[in-house]
Amino acid sequence: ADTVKLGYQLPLTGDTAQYGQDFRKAAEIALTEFNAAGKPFKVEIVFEDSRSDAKEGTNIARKFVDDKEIVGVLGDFTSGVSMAAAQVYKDAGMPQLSQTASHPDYTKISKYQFRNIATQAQEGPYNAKWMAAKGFKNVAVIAEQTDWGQSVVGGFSDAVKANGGTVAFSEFFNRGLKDYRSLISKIERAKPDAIYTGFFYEDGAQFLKQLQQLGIKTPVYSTSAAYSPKLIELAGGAAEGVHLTSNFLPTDPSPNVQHFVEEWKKRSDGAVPGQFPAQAYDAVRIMLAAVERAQPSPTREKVRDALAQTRDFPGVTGKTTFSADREAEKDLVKVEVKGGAFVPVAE
Amino acid sequence: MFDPYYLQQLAIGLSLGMTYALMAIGFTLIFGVLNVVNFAHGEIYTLGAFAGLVLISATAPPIVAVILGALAIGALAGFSLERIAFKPFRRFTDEASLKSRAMRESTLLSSLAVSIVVREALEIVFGSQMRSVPFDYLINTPVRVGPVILVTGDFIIFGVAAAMLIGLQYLLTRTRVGLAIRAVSNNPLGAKYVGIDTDRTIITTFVVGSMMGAAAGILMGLYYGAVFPAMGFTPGIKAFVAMVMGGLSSIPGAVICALILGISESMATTFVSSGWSDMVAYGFLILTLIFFPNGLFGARRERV
Amino acid sequence: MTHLLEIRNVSRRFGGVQAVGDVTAHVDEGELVGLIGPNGAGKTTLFNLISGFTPLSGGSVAFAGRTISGLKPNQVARLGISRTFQNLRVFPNMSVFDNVSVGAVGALPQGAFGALFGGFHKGGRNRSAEISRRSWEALEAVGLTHVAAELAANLPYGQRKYLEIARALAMRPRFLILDEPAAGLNDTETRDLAAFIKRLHGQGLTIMLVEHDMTLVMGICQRILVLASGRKIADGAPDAIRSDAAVLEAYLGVDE
Amino acid sequence: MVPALILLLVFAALPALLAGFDRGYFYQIANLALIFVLLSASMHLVTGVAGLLHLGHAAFYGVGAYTAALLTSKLGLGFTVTLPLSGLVAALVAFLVALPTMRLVSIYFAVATLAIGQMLYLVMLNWVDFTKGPNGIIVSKGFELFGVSLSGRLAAYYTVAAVVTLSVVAIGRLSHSYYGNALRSIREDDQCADAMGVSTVRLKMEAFTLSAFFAGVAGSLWAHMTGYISPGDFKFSESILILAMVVVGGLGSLPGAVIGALLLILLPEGLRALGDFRNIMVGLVMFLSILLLPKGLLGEVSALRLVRRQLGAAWRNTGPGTGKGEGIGWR
Amino acid sequence: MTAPLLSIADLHVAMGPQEILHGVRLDVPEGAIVAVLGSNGVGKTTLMRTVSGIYRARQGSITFRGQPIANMPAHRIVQLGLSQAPEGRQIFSNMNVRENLVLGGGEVGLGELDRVLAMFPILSERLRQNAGSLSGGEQQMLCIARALMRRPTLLLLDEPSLGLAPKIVAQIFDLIGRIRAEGVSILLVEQNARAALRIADHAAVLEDGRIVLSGPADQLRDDPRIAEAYLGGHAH
Ligand SMILES: Nc1ncnc2c1ncn2[C@@H]1O[C@H](COP(=O)(O)OP(=O)(O)OP(=O)(O)O)[C@@H](O)[C@H]1O
Ligand SMILES: Nc1ncnc2c1ncn2[C@@H]1O[C@H](COP(=O)(O)OP(=O)(O)OP(=O)(O)O)[C@@H](O)[C@H]1O
Ligand SMILES: [Mg+2]
Ligand SMILES: [Mg+2]
Repeated sequence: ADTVKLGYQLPLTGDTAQYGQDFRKAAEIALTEFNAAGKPFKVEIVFEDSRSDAKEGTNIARKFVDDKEIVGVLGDFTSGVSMAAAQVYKDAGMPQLSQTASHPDYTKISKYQFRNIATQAQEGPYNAKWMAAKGFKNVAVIAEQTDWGQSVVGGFSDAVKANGGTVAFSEFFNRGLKDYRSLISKIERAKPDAIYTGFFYEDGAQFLKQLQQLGIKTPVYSTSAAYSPKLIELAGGAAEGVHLTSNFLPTDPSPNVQHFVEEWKKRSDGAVPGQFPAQAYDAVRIMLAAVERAQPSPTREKVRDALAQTRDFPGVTGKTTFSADREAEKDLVKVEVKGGAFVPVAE
Repeated sequence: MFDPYYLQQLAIGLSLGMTYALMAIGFTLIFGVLNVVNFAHGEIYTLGAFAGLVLISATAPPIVAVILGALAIGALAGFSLERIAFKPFRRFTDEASLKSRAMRESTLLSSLAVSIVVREALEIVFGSQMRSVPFDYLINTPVRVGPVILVTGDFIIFGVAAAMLIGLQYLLTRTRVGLAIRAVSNNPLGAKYVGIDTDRTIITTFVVGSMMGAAAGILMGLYYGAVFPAMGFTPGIKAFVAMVMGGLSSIPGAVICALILGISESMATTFVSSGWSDMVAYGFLILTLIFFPNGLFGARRERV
Repeated sequence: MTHLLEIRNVSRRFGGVQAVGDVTAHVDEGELVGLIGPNGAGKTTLFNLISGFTPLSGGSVAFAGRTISGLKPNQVARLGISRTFQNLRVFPNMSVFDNVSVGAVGALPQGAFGALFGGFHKGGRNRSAEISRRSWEALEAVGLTHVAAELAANLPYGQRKYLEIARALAMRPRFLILDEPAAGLNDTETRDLAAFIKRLHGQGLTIMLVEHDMTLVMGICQRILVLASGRKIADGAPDAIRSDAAVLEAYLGVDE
Repeated sequence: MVPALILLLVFAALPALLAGFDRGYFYQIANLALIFVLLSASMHLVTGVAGLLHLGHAAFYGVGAYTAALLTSKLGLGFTVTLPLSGLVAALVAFLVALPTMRLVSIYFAVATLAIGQMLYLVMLNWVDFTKGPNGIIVSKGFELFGVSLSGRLAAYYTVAAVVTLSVVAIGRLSHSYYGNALRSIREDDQCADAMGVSTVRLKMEAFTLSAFFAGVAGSLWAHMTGYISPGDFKFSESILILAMVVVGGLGSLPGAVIGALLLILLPEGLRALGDFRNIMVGLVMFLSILLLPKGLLGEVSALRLVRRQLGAAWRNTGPGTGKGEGIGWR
Repeated sequence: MTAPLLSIADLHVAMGPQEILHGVRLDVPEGAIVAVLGSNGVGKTTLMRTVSGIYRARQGSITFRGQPIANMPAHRIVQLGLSQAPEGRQIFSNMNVRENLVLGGGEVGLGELDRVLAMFPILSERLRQNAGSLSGGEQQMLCIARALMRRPTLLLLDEPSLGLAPKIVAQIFDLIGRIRAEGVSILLVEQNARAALRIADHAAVLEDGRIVLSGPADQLRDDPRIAEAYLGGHAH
């Protein structure tokens, strides 16, 4: 075909619009590059706003499914909406690749669901090992009360215990909580060696600032979800010394990363991209590569099969391979905030 | 001796309660005292915060100027809000309309609609992500009081809230304007008969209440260091709950209930868990209403 | 013989105000009793005490041999006491017919079930028909059938007064209490109202009414109770009351 | 009955229109709109008819959806069973929370419903062992009737339409009967209604419970339709959305509630072309509609006028003198 | 002859599509009591409300002390010295009696408080009580007292005797006479036509939104049509 259509459902308005807007920007970068590369066909992406609302998410899913020209779909942002939409894609045989959906059951819905994100089954043990290596035996863990937060606590706690450590404290907070001081005091009372946290940058910044206010020096570890320059912007000095994992480093000298970072900066007043836009950028490129492999006449089924065959895709978030159960296996890097920047830690 | 841990939690609860109280004061003035259903107060709060932020990033003025700027925007926003979403519904004088439930609730929807438009517009202009406030402006330097750690902002918020409370209480009970506000809220038609300019009284109340809302917004922005379009939502609900729990028209009542809410949340976090803390706060509200069906400080219903 | 309504040593305080103090009185089946007294004497309060709106501070009220103090207004109403209000309370955004039907519903067992499945089983159908019949009857009694579909808010004042009475009548009460039914009516209208109340009474309804219009009270009441400052100061036939010194002094004024 | 028949006709004929486009999207929106028609109609009973501001309706919708989802995922039950059970469980929960709170009036009632709604939401979110919390639940079964699958596009539509029509007709019967009048009298003047023998507390409780029942039914429809539910679907903002539907359409009018729901579901979809501006437009349309028609698109009064004009003759003919006066007043 | 204090000419008032007053003309001379009679629903209250600026006039003019006041905002009219004790009392039920009176005084202040309280002694016993908890008659007194607080030039009374005991009614009419003696003009709507005609200088009869009869009060008192319609049948 001359033009291949893809759908992208994402929150462009509403409380989570900041993420959706970033995804669209990343997708546009990827798409412009792809179409400029002189391929024999062009790809078009239809963006639809889901507001992180399952109602709208399923509506969009039906809309995409109706459009016979659409051969693959990206998104949604939250697991809830992705899962609801996935029910539609499952029945319609539409490949769906989410850049962020972290629900453990998401890829189990059908063979059409893929994701480009390190799961907590991978990230939790990785961090647990890291902390154990640092000698933190007695740790506290908190996470937002979402499906993702649940998997953060689950994946991490099991690994800690397996490593012979103890989880001294474990609790969930409601996303968007403003005041963590009560929770922090409570954590401190359990006297942990370190705190492992499952939050996005907004909640993270508040948490770190209030930790500093209360004069607490317990080391903090976190996941790649908090990896955003906004974390440092919002938390300032309070972010200093936070340890986290990531699979994207804007400082990585490799050309594709630098190219992405440059393009991003051009479109964002010089801001540096964080983890999520990078995941979205890679997700789009993985999808585009699959479409290309499904040429000359890509169908939904062919695109799905092509996606499933993704091996060692060289993205800005490292090499991506889809396992048999359509999970991305990612290489993680350790990062620490030092001098107001994310700095890789070699250990 | 008493475990300082509980003292600390109590202090945190109080400080949280003060932040709710700050919002509740302006909210109660418009919704409770003036008795108009206003769902857009949260957006005024947000506008105040953004006004302050814009001012800071544009000219980096002294903090007092920032607050004055927010107050000015609050006044303007309150004025426009009243003009757009409330005044049009006072054009009806026929009896069926005056006594119609639908008419009375129409400002619920008009203010809701205005709040949607304002929030969406803010999102389009500023994006929906959190914006950081430059660190020099933050009011979160830790202060140690005995075994308890607070921040400077707690004292500033306490001072501002106390000033607002006392000022409003004085205004409402000691001045002609306050009397007029209460008269308009009690019986708008009667107010016309005694020569009160009802339109002006309502606008004045909106302006004053919105200025307080905007001041609350910028203070909270400086306190937490983050400003974003949806920031008014949660405090709005808390202020609403505090207002009703306090008995609707009593501003001190709303403040006390805001403090109760804050403390019950921090105590719930302490003894139960953070996730369930709102549950305790709402449970407390229901309990209060069972025993005080008109709120803690509410007037009894009129006689039959 | 027991009285239909027995008020024994009833009192009610509001803070420092003794609105009703130690009043004992009774109304017999079939009587038409007037209750008069200066403003603030406690007449409305006494009505509120009877109909359950205000809890008693002391004493007791019995209706048809049964103590009713402590019951909720709707329970009292269902026992057969229905009332109107001093300051007109119709349901403004409901049609005249619907207003009246509320009275009829009030007197019958209420439940969603009947209304929902009313069309399908006999009990429900009958209930609906019964309510409709009672409502029409009441409307007819006051002569408002021609405005049945009108919104109550659109009625002129005089018709609203009758509407309120019709609503009370739709309950098929045994005992009707009217709080200033003639207020705001001119002499001619008051005369019609008096005739109407008399007619109701003639049909066997027991009525007690508060009124400041002496022509009406003296003209139709068989017996008159007088309250002043919350206490009963007189109880007797109109002629006796008219010349009672205490009543003249407290209420009527010297020349009238 | 006339409006019910019209409703039925519209709902039945709609697919004929949709079939022409052959788009699942339209069916999806039609189903979603119908579910919200039911939600707003059920809230109409409490807020429009009985005049009590209900700020926690979405929670009962959630209770219904969770009942359906849990029964399906834990016990393997199908739609035929979960549909009534969802309604009943939601009604039961409503009844229990209503016991202590229904004495409240006006805004105190509203804030109590807000608190109830939030508490139920917190239970869905935080009681992870039972509700799976934020993980949500996959509802593996679609619509069926006694084992016969109805999950095809058209069958699903007719299932939803049938359930919604029946429920709306039932709500219509309730609100246009003497029962509805008793509820209305609570809205107009509850103390006076009390004096007329209307037991206000009991009726409020019934109306609240009934509306929760229908919200629960709507929840079951949603659960089986999407196949996945999570607490986020039943947040406070959904309650506000439903409230807005009832108010836009005209507080107190059932057709208004239906139209309000259709408008607020279809409008955001219809405005997709506007991109990021579409929600501003939704707000503006809401604002203009209430500004120009402050009693709602089909307010109580205008609705009454409409009925009266249509049935004007019937009114007069059914007077007591005409011999067929029985059973009128509410058709 | 001097110009009347209040002059209403060709006044049309409508509520929605329905016109209620169709061209009313009425004058209140300086220092006079003018009574408006009429059965229920003919538009007396509508007339009073329009004069006070609560309702808009669709057509016609209202002049007060030579100044046109039709469609002037209600509060300005009150400030010109025209107060009303309206139908339905419109007191502030959640505020106490004293606050009600203070509001009545407006910018003029509390100068009249003692004098007004002397007219209604029962109110001075209840200064701290919520107005809503007063008895019906007490509320009516409060309503009149509130209107007097401003020392108006023209006082509008809409059924002032409503709900008052006969003794107080007599006092009220007495009071109206005394107020007039102090130079206040009064426009009076009253169902108690007999008493109204006794104290009024002029009277007008409103029917279906039109003045159908008007003239000096003593003439009207003897008019058989009045007797038939408003005085309970028998001529005076
Ligand atoms: N809730 C209350 N709080 C305080 N005082 C009250 C309350 N209710 C009534 N009163 C007082 O009790 C007294 C009796 O009032 P009530 O209304 O019974 O008088 P009434 O005889 O009906 O007078 P009227 O003829 O003027 O209607 C009044 O002086 C009133 O002020
Ligand atoms: N606000 C209003 N809305 C609708 N109709 C009104 C309104 N005010 C008055 N009307 C109508 O106008 C007509 C005249 O009413 P108005 O109150 O002026 O009569 P009135 O002469 O004062 O009667 P009353 O003796 O009962 O006080 C009535 O039919 C009334 O229904
Ligand atoms: Mg009374
Ligand atoms: Mg009148």
